[in-house]
Amino acid sequence: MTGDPYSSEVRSLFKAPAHAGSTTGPSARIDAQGVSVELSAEAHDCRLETVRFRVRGCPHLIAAAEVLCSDLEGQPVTTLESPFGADIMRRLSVPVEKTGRILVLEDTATLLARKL
Amino acid sequence: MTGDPYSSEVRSLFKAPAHAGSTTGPSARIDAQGVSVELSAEAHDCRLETVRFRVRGCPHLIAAAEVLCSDLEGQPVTTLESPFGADIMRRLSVPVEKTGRILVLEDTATLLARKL
Amino acid sequence: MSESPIYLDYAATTPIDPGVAQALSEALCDETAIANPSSVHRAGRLSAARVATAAEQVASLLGCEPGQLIWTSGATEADNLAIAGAARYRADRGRHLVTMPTEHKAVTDMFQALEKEGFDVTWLAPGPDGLLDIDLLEQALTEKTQLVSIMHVNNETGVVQDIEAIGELCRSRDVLYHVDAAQSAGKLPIDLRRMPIDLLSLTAHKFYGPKGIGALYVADRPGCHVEPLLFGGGQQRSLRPGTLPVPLIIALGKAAEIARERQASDLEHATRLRAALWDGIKGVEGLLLNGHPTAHYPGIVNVSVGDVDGESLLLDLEPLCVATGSACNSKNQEPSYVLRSMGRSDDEAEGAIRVSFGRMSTIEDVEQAASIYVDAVSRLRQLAPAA
Amino acid sequence: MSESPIYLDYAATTPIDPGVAQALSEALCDETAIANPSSVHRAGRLSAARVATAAEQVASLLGCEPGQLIWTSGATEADNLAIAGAARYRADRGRHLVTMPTEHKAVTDMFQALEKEGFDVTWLAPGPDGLLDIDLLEQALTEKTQLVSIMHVNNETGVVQDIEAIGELCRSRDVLYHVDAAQSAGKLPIDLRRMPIDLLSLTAHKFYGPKGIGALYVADRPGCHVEPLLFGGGQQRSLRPGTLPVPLIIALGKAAEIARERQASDLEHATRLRAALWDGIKGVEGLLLNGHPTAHYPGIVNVSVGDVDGESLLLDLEPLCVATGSACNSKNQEPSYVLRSMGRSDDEAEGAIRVSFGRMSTIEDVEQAASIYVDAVSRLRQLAPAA
Ligand SMILES: Cc1ncc(COP(=O)(O)O)c(C=O)c1O
Ligand SMILES: Cc1ncc(COP(=O)(O)O)c(C=O)c1O
Ligand code: FES
Ligand code: FES
Repeated sequence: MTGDPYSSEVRSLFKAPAHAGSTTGPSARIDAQGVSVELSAEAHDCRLETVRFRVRGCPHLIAAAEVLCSDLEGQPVTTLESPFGADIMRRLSVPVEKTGRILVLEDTATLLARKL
Repeated sequence: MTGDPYSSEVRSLFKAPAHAGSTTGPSARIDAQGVSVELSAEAHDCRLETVRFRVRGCPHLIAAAEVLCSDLEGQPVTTLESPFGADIMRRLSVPVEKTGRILVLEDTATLLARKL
Repeated sequence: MSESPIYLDYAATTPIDPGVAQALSEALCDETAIANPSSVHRAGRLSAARVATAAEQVASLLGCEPGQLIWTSGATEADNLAIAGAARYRADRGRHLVTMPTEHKAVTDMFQALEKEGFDVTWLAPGPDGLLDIDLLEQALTEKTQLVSIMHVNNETGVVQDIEAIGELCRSRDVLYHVDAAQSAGKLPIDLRRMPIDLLSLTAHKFYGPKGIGALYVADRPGCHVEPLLFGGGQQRSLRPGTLPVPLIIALGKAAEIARERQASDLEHATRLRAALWDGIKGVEGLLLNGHPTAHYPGIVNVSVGDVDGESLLLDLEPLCVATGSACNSKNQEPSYVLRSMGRSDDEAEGAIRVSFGRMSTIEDVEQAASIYVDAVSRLRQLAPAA
Repeated sequence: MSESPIYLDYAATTPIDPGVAQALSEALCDETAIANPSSVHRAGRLSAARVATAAEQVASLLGCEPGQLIWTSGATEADNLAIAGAARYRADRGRHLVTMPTEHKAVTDMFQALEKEGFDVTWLAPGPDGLLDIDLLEQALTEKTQLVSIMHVNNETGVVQDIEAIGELCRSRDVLYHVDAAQSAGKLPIDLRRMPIDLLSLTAHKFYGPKGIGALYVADRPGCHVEPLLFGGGQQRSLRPGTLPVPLIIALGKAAEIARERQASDLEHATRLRAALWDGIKGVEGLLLNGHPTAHYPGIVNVSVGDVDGESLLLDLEPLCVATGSACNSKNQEPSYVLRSMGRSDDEAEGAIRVSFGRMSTIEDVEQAASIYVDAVSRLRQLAPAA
């Protein structure tokens, strides 16, 4: 009942998400669970160079997308397919009832991997 | 719900009843309605000279007995038998639910008249 | 989070008026307000006199008699007592009741409990502007109908129902009429001498009084009575027992007195703020006003955009303290049942924001609110994938 | 009537502690206590934090967890919620309940209402000293019994029941045990970690807090649950809806905190005053102590003389503010049902006077009370006809 539902990390990621937007590379989008997630990336030599997101959804999802994009840059393209959801949820203290939305983010990343 | 249940007249008669006590003359007593009333009087030439009361009962009854005794002094003995109850109840704003007790006072006076 | 909050959630609860706060603080330690007013001793009689004065103040705000008021812990209890109390009292005559899905939960949840008890409830849907079509009500009334409960000002949208017309219809059919006036008492004119209303609920904390005290008006008419919900020491003619909270009642009386004096100027002030707020936000593309363009209390403005997430919008609106849906429902993230029953889509209802203000609000508050709202919608739209 | 009143009716309601009054006054206008704690915005979260702190304070007075408390408008509502709520929740398992006729009306009237609903209630008579004979309770418990409600300190006599022994017996039979602790919370040690109690009611205004706020403790055990009496906005897990009265809850928390610190010295003080009072009146011929000579809370002294009228006695005791019977019953002049069930005659019950005192009372108060009492009895005896 008490307590801020958002950690200060979630708050600052939500307020100023450095990776919001899109790239000139391929993009993937999923609309489900009441949210829309779009990811796009530019890759070189099987490495993700720029990753951007667009989200219509709650602050946790926006923060999660921001964390994901910033983590992905510099990683091999295949990282997109790794199951990062649980990790991000822990790191950002995402409430369990939002698991579905984080999975949409995961699925979108997987979809993007196939397009790269 | 608000309001003092006792008028200032009732309060002062109750606090300092000048006619409390008994006389050397005849007395009458009735125990009824949860109260006890005793009246005694000395009469000369069919006139009440001294009238006194003893009461175990509520403040209204004590005040009424006091008013009665002080009114009776100097009156013909037959006044004891007049129906004074309603008058006193009005004068002292006695709540209606106490009518029965005032009637005990009236009855005691009538009883006393027969003894004088 | 460092900016100081701008409180625009008056429909959830208002700040207390300084005059009321002072009256309450003084009463706490005042010899004439300490005792239990049921006690016959002198201190008790003094307390009872203070309660009597407060009852007169509330009665004169509403245009009723002091003896027609029952003190409660707030509007939830007053609503419950009115509805369950009257329904059960008149159950022998019939078990049909009428209300609307746009009522406050204190009303709808009580009706749902009565449905489980075997009462038959007709739920009248509002128009898209939140108003009741009175013909629908007329059609709903049957020989069995005993009670109609339709609120004055809606807590989510500010929509004002025509309580006089509803009351007249009810009275002509010998049906009791209950009004939840939690959002209107002290803010809009109510005159129970003139208005055909049988039961009316209010709560102090919606008109600058303290939280935890309210009242139910019960008309002095044959057939108009409530059965108690609580049982105990016989206070308030056994209709609502418990030691009377004298200082809270004094404060409610004071709030009523101040409200009566300030009603017109408060309303003017709210109207001015509403205009400023609306001016600031009306340019937002796709903006929907949830409510009625004219039949409204000006201090509540509820708007939707269908294409942004409500939760993100609320966070982006900080430091504004505003509501999505009604205060009571804000913990569960379901779209407002009030807006849904007015025909809004899930997305529209979810993105709805209620801005509510009053006596202590300033033009600057609402101007800032407008600009923060415009910026937030625009940012979240940019953040989202194309439609 | 010109002498200033001497308030000795603490069992009806206590004056507020200055520290509590200050906490409440400050909270009224404090930004962190204005909003509805159900609101998700920042102001709402601040309010919710204040409520959480108060819950910790009350919980630490009682030795329970903050989450086990439900805020109510007072002990009447807490008693009603505990009794009706638990009885209805467990009605499927059995419909037998046990209580005593010496309970407060908030308990007895609720049980009577349940009797009308079809519950079967056993009323255990006290001994002449007001105490329950635990063997009687043991005999009364059946396979069907679901709830026992027996208070801690009696409001008329100060008699203290052995709630631990009662609780142990109930627990061994899987029967819920409710304690009305309105007169003991904050005054006598209560440790819910140790005591086998399932439901416990309290009200702030009996231990120097404000009127209009109380709490119900509900143990966290399988089978221990209450159905709500009020329906509405979902607050307090829907067990008791309505906007939380944050400043009142803060004040209750403060009262609990102060009570915890002062419990031992308050009790010592009351014991001293009781001794002084008793010393002053014990010489009155025919004086009866209504209650138990040792199993009592010292701050309540109830005495009878059978041969004077109660109403006249009360008036003659002015400027003492004391009670005949319990506060709630004082308007109707019937002899106390509590004293009657302890075997007192109508006359003895009618002439009973309850003197109750506490933290702010002085030795002079009770010494004056004693001498006024002695004089009044003597004057009224002189005024009465010989026995
Ligand atoms: C329309 C309406 N009815 C009833 C209530 C309940 O009032 P309270 O929370 O004071 O019990 C509220 C406010 O919460 C309300 O807005
Ligand atoms: C033993 C007991 N239980 C319950 C109550 C009811 O408390 P309240 O009047 O605060 O509802 C009281 C006091 O009136 C009491 O003394
Ligand atoms: S708007 Fe009132 S508690 Fe919900
Ligand atoms: S003693 Fe509490 S109201 Fe009766």
